[in-house]
Amino acid sequence: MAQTGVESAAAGHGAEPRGKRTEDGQATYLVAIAEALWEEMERDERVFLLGEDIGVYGGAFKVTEGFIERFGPERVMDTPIAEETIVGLALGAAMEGFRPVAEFQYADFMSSGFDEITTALARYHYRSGVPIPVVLRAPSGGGVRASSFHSFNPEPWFAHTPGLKVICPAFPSDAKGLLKSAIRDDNPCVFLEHKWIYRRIKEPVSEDPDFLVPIGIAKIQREGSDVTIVTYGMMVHQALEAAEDLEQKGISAEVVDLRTITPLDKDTILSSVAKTSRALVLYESHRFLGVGAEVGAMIAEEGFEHLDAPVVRLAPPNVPVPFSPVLEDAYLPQVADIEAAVEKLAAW
Amino acid sequence: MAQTGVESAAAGHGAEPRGKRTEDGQATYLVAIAEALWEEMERDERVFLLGEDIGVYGGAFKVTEGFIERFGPERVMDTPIAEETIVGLALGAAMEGFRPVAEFQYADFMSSGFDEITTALARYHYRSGVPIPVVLRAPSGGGVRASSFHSFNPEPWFAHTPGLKVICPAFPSDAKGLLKSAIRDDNPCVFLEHKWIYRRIKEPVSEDPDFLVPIGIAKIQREGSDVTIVTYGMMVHQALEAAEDLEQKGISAEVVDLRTITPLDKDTILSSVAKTSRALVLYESHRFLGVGAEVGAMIAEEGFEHLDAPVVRLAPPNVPVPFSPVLEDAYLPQVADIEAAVEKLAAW
Amino acid sequence: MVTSTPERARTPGADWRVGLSDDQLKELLYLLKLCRYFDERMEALYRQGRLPGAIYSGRGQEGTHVGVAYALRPEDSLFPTHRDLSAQLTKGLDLKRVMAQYWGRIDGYTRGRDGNSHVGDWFGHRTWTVMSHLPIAYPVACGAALAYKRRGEARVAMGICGDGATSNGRWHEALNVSAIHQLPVVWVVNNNQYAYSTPNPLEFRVPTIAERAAAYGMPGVRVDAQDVLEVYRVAREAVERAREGGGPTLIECVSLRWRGHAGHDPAKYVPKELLERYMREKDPVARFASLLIERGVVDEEEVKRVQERVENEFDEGYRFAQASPFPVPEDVTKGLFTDDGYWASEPSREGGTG
Amino acid sequence: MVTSTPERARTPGADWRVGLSDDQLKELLYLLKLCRYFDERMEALYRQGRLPGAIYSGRGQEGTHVGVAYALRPEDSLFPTHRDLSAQLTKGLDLKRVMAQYWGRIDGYTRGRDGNSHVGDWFGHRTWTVMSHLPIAYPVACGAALAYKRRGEARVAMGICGDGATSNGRWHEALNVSAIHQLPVVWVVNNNQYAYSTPNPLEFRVPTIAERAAAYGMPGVRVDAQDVLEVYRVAREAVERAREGGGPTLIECVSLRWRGHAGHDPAKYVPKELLERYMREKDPVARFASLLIERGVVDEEEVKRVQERVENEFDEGYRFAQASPFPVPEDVTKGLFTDDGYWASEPSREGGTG
Ligand SMILES: Cc1ncc(C[n+]2csc(CCOP(=O)(O)OP(=O)(O)O)c2C)c(N)n1
Ligand SMILES: Cc1ncc(C[n+]2csc(CCOP(=O)(O)OP(=O)(O)O)c2C)c(N)n1
Ligand SMILES: [Mg+2]
Ligand SMILES: [Mg+2]
Repeated sequence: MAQTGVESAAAGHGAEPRGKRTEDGQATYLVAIAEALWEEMERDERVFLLGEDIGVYGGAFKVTEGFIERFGPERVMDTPIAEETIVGLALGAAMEGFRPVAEFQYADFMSSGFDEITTALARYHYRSGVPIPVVLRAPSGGGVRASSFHSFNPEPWFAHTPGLKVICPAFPSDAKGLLKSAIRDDNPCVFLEHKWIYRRIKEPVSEDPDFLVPIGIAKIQREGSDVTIVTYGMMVHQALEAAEDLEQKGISAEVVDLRTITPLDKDTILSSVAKTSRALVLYESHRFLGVGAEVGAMIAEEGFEHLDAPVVRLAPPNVPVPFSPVLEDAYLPQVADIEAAVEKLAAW
Repeated sequence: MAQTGVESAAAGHGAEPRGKRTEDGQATYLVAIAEALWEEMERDERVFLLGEDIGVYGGAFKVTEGFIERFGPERVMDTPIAEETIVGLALGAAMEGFRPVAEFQYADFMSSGFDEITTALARYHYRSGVPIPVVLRAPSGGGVRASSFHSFNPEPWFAHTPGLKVICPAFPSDAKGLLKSAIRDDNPCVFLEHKWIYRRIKEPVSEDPDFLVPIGIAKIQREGSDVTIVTYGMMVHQALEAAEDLEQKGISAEVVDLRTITPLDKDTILSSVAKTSRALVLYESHRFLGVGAEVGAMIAEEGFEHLDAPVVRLAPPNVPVPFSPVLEDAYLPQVADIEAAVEKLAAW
Repeated sequence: MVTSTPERARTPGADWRVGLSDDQLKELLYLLKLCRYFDERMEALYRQGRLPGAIYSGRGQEGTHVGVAYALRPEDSLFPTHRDLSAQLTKGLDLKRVMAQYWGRIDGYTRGRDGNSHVGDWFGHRTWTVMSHLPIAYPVACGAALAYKRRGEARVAMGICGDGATSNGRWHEALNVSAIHQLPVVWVVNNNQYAYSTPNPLEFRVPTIAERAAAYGMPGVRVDAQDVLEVYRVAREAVERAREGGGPTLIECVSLRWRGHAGHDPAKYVPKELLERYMREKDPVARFASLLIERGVVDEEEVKRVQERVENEFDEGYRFAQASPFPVPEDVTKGLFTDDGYWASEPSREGGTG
Repeated sequence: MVTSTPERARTPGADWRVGLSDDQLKELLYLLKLCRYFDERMEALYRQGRLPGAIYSGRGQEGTHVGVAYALRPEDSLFPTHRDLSAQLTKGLDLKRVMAQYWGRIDGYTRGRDGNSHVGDWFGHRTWTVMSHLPIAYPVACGAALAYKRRGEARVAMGICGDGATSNGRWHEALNVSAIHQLPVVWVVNNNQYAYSTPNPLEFRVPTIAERAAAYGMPGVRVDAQDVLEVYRVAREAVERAREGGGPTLIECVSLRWRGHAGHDPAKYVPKELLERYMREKDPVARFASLLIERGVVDEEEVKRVQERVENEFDEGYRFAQASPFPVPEDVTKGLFTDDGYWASEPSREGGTG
């Protein structure tokens, strides 16, 4: 697994083609996602893609490069800049038996299709019983110097919205297995890819066409006994780096990677906290009512008897993601911040 | 203060004109809001209203009845059904020195103007320094048999969005004083009126044209020593009813009414919890990542040493608000549920 | 843009019955009467405080609703709004289950989860379960039409919305995308001259909505909706064009909303003379009954029998709805996702507090 | 809809200089050259890895940007997008501060909070601080125009967006509302034939964008943007009409995006011949320089001097930007609301890690 620091410059702006696996069979997160799409399209002809510039161009991040050549413009459909209608197209086609996967060019623009997502897509099944097999994919998150409108984390909005499953993988294998599960799911899934991870993280990834990772199950990415770090997405990588450093200082941190935000895997979180008695909730969405607010409140309610210390949250402040490297670094939790927070918790 | 049970039938659908104060000078919540608008329009000619059917018709809930006659169609502007543009109109006019107050017909339709609210309105000042004195008013919340699309509580979405002040008053005086403060504030305020409260709650309300309630300060609506109930909006009234009953059973509940969601008044919450050592967080937005998630997590983090029991949350489940009375009653926390939760907490 | 000329169809030589058989004409009469009677009775119940929630009367617009929906085949899909219950009834919804919906009962199409005209029956009669946000189903209709086109099915999607909803951005997006991809969809605008209290001139600055079709590269037709046959004829032409791959059409049906926006609204903003003129001269139900009598398709007796049938059906529906149990409170959290199988199994009929 | 005929202005008798003085013509030349040079140099720096973030080249569209913005008075407001930096420079933005913005410095207009062309200067030159979401500033332009109308000020708002942004619902809403209320606003569509990789035929199914004006009840004009004078003339006419209470106009300026959507995009989807033809025959900067020489307003020497001036200004801007400090990290949470006074005071120039 390769990784570079969060402070490195913009890489998410789709500069290079997605490429292939490395010679030794490792896949980047981006390649793993492309494989999941490709395999599911091969397997099930009801699956099709739609979005802005995903066809001839291959998508802003080149995830669907080469797809239109293989599957044609009907199954790799370029749409106008009409996010409400992109979602509506997916929903209507799903009601008629297709299994659409819509790409948002950036997760930031999900606010432009917000009503169709949170009203139409999310609430239709509860009132009608009609299965809605729709996946909305979107590159989310910061750390790539892309500023306010290309760095957003919309997962709290959607996790609060009843009727959406919200998935935020941190590793290539999870991305592949979860995306395949989402495409096979009969319910609307919001699949948030992290653009900082796209080309930075690679690992060996299963080539089994039925390799699935179940939605709703967290994963302990590193075992530890002193403090539990509950996190997801890009922050998993910062947490693992911090845990490594902390090990040197004699502190053993367990890293729980949520992988899915809704449904939330309370059991894994609570068992870990039962073991360590201390929880740091680390997240990239704005602090106030970000994902960690739910996790923190849940631990305080359902894991109270295990706690030997406050449930500490570490997250960006409630301001738009700023551009200037100095500001973005001050905005995002850094490895050093994580270490400091864990040390403080461990010493409680 | 008059009040009827949450189970009574639809009253929010704008059936009657807003009317005047009662003979003894009491004002309903709705009248108090209308007074705030009227007074601020009299005081400052930069203030104007816009929204759907607010002019000749006087608004879906008749809040602005009689306004167009007094202030004319320019200052009481009827707009088409174009929520993105309603927000854009307000923002642009505010940038040019006006102080617009936009009405959403229902808070549910704020999702239809979501991008202009959360992207344009909320983030403009942080990147430009331009003051944005805009108020978005909207009737929110359930309990009136109005089902999924006329009962929503959007405050968690907006409280998570940096750059918006989110206000949810529970009483006529607070509604009046906070709305006047919001109109005088140089920043975007989301002012959520609760349609269940509109005509149900009345009290004596100040007639001082400069009567203001500061944004960001919670209020202890009832003092108590055993358990703190942190809540806001319609649930304040259920909490007060429960507290009354609990008193009979020898349990003393303190009711903290947040009044403002962002900025959140942590001090008042934490002092109360320091006193009672027990917190019930009660809220009407969906449980998962609803407002109480932030409050619960905050208490668990910053008030941990005071706690003698878990921070318990009581809120509707994560499903759309259902129509059938049986279902809506099962959905909304009832007074009996609150009492049960407090009793359990008190016995911890 | 074309403005349809209702009288044309009646000129000697032209087929006044636009190809419909006697049975079909009688079916139209039945539907018009059913929709009218339902509307009147439900409002009466609402006024008596015997109906929970809200009602949105479609009275005066039956020519639009019955006319356009009658042009669809069972396998075609319909995406209506709050105002368009009559179109759903025309498409075949079961009156009894619709009424159970109004009273929040388990036999309602939404199993008590929604009320009033926020109803639909996707797997049965292929109608969208109405949502309030305007016009949120327009983009969805594009998606259904896309599915038909992709699979080479000879099916059509129809979206209906009001004049007011045309001001919303989604309306533009959906029309535009449907034109680009030549989707088999028919866009109906029920121009009843008001959006709640807002009159047409505050919604748009062009004389007609139909002429906006040109901005998307599709045909636009404006039709006077007092004449159900003319509405039907225009809709059928559009539906068949779409079915044969000719792409979308925009149809503006002009009528007047006879009642308030919803049950509580006295609609004082509608000029009295305008309303009276429409009720007197442009009643689509009365006009059609007279026409059929005039043309000898039915006699007064038969019209009376249709009326009786309609009243009986209403009473039956009312009894059915009242007898239907409320949903079980514990089920409130079920069926959000397919995972728990709530919608795949018959709902429990016991335990509700009804 | 009107299609402007650029050559008309050149026919004998017509005023080829559309009322502009020599000084004004020279100013236009300077602006065109400045915008072109800035665009080229910034791209070079980006390619060398010396520029953080993204760049959105407006090359080939200077005729649009300079032409429309030059028609505005200082008190008029401009609501552009990512592609329209040249319009902002024409409106008067300080190149030095724009460059400080690109490098995330405290002297940038957003104090380092945003980069590249996501810039604006409301209180100075009355330009909107660009946001990405398309076309999010269109409704806001309505609001500014509403303010002018209400106060009886002879001011105008201008919104610019691309061809692709016209597919978005907000575009429709804003045009519609501006027409209903006859707001003093000018809508410019920079039709550079592509939205990222998406060509016009996948964005709309009508031959021109300008003809859509009819759907809103406003005039529409299509103009070939190779000719900055003709763009200016058309824009000035629209601006003055708006200023005099004549309501909004839609102007479609047709050009081609010479470069990729952003710095990383090689734009292989643009046919090579098309691009070459535009670069050869429709370069608005070269054409205008030739015209002024041909008409004797400037000579080759003077054109060279303008070029030198532009290059010096760029170098000066570059040095200024590099010397400008980064913002102070602790300030990241400041200035979200007016309450802390962050924007009302001069920013700290010390403590940033730059
Ligand atoms: C996006 C949105 N905003 C506001 C409303 C509230 N609302 C419900 S119906 C209505 C008027 C609709 O007018 P029109 O489209 O003409 O339909 P009609 O009711 O006349 O059939 C309004 C404003 C809504 N449903 N959706
Ligand atoms: C609502 C929204 N969706 C997607 C994007 C991503 N995006 C940025 S520029 C662009 C293409 C814009 O095309 P056009 O409007 O023609 O402007 P141009 O870049 O050609 O000037 C897209 C899709 C966006 N900015 N906003
Ligand atoms: Mg209408
Ligand atoms: Mg373009």
